[in-house]
Amino acid sequence: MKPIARPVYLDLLRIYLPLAGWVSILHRVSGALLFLALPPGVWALSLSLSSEAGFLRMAGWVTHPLSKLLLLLGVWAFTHHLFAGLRHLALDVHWGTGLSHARQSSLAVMLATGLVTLLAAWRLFT
Amino acid sequence: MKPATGAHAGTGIWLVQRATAVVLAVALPGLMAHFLLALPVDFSGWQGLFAPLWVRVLLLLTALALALHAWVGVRDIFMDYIHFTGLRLALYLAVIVTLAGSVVWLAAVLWGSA
Amino acid sequence: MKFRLYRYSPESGEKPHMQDVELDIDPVGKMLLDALLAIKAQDETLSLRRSCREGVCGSDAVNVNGKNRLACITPLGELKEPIEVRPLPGLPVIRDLIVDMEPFYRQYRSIKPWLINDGPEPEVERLQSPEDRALLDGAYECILCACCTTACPSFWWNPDKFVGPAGLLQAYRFIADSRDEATSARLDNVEDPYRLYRCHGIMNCVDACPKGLNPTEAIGRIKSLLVKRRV
Amino acid sequence: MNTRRFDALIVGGGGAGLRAALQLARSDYKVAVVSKVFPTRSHTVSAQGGITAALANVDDDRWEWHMYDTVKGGDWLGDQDAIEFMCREAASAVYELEHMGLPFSRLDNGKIYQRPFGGQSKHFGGDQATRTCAAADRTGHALLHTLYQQNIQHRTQFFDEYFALDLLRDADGYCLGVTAMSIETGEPLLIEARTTLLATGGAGRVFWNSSNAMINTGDGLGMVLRAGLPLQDMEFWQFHPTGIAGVGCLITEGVRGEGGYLLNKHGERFMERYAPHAKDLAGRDVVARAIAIEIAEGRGCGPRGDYVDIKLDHLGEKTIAEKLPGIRDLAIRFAGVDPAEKPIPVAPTAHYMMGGIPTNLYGQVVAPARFGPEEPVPGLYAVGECACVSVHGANRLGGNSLLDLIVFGRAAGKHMLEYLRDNPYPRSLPGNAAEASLARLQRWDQAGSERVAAISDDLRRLMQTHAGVFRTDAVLREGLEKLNELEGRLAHAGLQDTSRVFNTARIEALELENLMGVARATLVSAISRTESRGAHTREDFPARDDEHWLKHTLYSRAGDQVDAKPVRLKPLTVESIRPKERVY
Repeated sequence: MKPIARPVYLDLLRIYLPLAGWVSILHRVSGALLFLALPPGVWALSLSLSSEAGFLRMAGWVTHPLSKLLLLLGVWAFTHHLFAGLRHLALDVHWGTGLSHARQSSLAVMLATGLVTLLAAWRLFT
Repeated sequence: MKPATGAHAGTGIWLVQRATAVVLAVALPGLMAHFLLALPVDFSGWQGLFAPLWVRVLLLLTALALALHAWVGVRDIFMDYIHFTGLRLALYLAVIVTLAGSVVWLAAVLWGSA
Repeated sequence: MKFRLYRYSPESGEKPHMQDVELDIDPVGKMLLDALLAIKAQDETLSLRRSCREGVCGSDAVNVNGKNRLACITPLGELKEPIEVRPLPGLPVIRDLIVDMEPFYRQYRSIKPWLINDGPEPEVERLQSPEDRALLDGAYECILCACCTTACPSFWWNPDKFVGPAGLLQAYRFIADSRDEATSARLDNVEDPYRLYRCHGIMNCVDACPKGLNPTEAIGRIKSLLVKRRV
Repeated sequence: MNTRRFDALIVGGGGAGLRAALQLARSDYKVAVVSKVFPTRSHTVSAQGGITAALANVDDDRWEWHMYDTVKGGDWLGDQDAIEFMCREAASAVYELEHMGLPFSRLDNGKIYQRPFGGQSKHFGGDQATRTCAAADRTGHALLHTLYQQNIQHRTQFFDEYFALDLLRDADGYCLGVTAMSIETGEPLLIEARTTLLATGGAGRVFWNSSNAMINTGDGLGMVLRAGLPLQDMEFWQFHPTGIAGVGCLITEGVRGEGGYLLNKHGERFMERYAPHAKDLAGRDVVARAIAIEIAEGRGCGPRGDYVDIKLDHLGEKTIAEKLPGIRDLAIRFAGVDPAEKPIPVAPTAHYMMGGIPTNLYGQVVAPARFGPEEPVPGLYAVGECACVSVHGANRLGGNSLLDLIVFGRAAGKHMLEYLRDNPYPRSLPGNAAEASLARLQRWDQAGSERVAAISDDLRRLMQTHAGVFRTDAVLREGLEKLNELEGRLAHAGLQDTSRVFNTARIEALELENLMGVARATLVSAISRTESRGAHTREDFPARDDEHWLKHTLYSRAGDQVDAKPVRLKPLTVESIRPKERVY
């Protein structure tokens, strides 16, 4: 009398994700974003280096609030990926692998990323 | 079911990810400083920033490291979430094409514009 | 106190649902298991596993307000109401709070969790220095409750391929044992993009372990040994 | 009805069952283990302090001294041939566990760490010995996991979460397997085996205040009683002196072994009055009675004066972290005190059943039959807490329980191999063999006015009040009358939940039936024994009476009959240890 299909409880919105888990999933999200930004990035570079006109068009776009927002997202993604990545490298050499240290380093990554992103926002929008 | 023994693989690529991470962690902030400190510039100034050979070589090497790093990372994402082998392989191919294409494109841009 | 309990009975034909329960209980000095058993005394259709009720047998792991915990050592007073109790995430639910642990056990068995030493057995004990024995601390105490493994996203996505934190911790327990001679074979057994390298250092396992063990640390040690072996 | 066939069947996945299963699995025979919980959830996992064997790693030691201590600890009720066997086999059985990978704590010279435990002496009653081998304070956990691991290596067939119902026997009395029920599906299953071993553990859950896991419901004892076989020495229940007050979780004797001691509300180290020599490391029954007296005479601690304190902060943080980490955990969780700073409140808690299914030292179940009281029931074995070999006599020494499991688990496994060689062909099962079991299962499909949970609670309270540390004829008889009432209520009990899949209510009902049998056996046996010996303390018969009571009781369900059989005072190879007054 094997029940056919058993339900699986996996409600990601209800399951608690510790801070280290947030750092980790955001590391993945930011990495994916950076990957997706790669071809547009090369394209933008190629445009800006192609001619005076292309450069000016680029420079014009960059001042648009929407692209500033995209830029800010890029700053966040890069910073988070960098800091979280450094944290992972430390864990790989067995630094700060204890639970309390891991929590502290996660908090540090989040705070540092937030700070850099805020600075970038201030620089971009004022 | 997969037999419960390892494929004797995975360590190499894991190491590649770590090694490229170290390279990127050093090179990317350096390169960014190089460009951002010079901003804002006009077109010729902008072009000038890319003129030195070492900048272009460094950029290209960093891009290579980035491509390898991204390959491992994106592959990990697909291994985690995409369980249909055919689709996963197709996505792998797309990622490889994207990354290789981007690097080649970048090389063309850098050397074409010089 | 207010509770919300995950209820599912395969015989009812209904989908899983949450049941609101009010229980008159003084939380002082009581554990969540006491409350669940009190609820069961009122409504015996509520099913859960339990045995030692002191946190050493690993039967009563459940998801409480989002966290995987052992009901018997979770103080009732600490929990925010309504106390939501659900089965462990990512494993098939047999009924109510009872999950099918077989995917978890299968991974445990896959790491060959027994000491391998084909040398002649001495008449007395094999000697082991206190320092070598200390390497097992934090690795042998696992109670197989599955709190860690079912808190691990990598296990959720690949339960049939990823050994999971508990299994890898056990693998390390034998790798670290100075009496075990199969280190190389054990490393071979886990060196795999899925079996070992699905661990991304998320560390949910460390947060979840009710015994305060650190599977991530053990997995890191395994990776270091693999790297050392390669270079 | 589904049927599975094996050469050997083990009922129970704790230390004893797994040790026996391993012996069989290493041979070519097909062996199955039926366990109502996943094996590592068995109660062996809770054992803390250690396993006693005279390895002499720390201090001079000999198995003969261990034997003396065990005989004395059991107040001369233990069978000396079995005790000699256990103490002599102890070292090799422990070394074997070490070879299997058990992570024992170590001494600086790399040998197995040993700690002093209660009731241990050198030179036959001399100075304190240091004899209990330990893996920190998680020895049972380490042992159980090691044995389970060995069994998976040797491909033992496990029936996890199957509840054993009844023994299958033929007209000649041969045991041919058991009926069981898959807890997951509710389906009955017939498991045929040429030889069957019961390793179902204790029944401490028959008491309100108990150190035991919730699964310790005497299922094997119920099966044996229903098969018309007797239980031995069921009046002897050990109350562990140091359970966390109000909770029951154990604070290992190892705490006192490492140097902890008990205090009453005046801060007095009262054990010095009760056991001037051994003090806090006297036999468990002695310490438990002392605590009970301190509490009864108003010297207990706390607002209600219902516990005493055990102090260990003077051992220092390092010793506690290295040797007693689990205890610290338990104390913080359940008593809210960090033992590195403050004493832990403790009180006696029902802990261990010295009695059980009578066996000889090969683990064969014995029963009075045509030729005498010690006739083996063919094909049927029992080991561990459910069995009564009897090595613990009237009171078990700490550290001897894990030893009992592995020594007699191994011995039974070996003997079962011989039995299989001598009985190569399966006997045929009578057609109606499973009928009684099926009827018992179906009985719980009927509606009823009484609730199982309520009867269970009343039973535990009854036993706590009427069969506790101190007993009298009147109290016991009143308990028996109340038990009769409870049995009447049980007949009218029904389940609200009649589902099949993982119906734990049904399992609890079946467990209650087993506990009822255990309670009856305990009360009736306790009424019959008109003396005080070991853990059985009769206020109306305060003295030990060797003239009339140097014998085991044998309780049979039919007519609540209590028979007696002599204690085997003659060891195998050494001289008998003659009874004398037991002082510590």
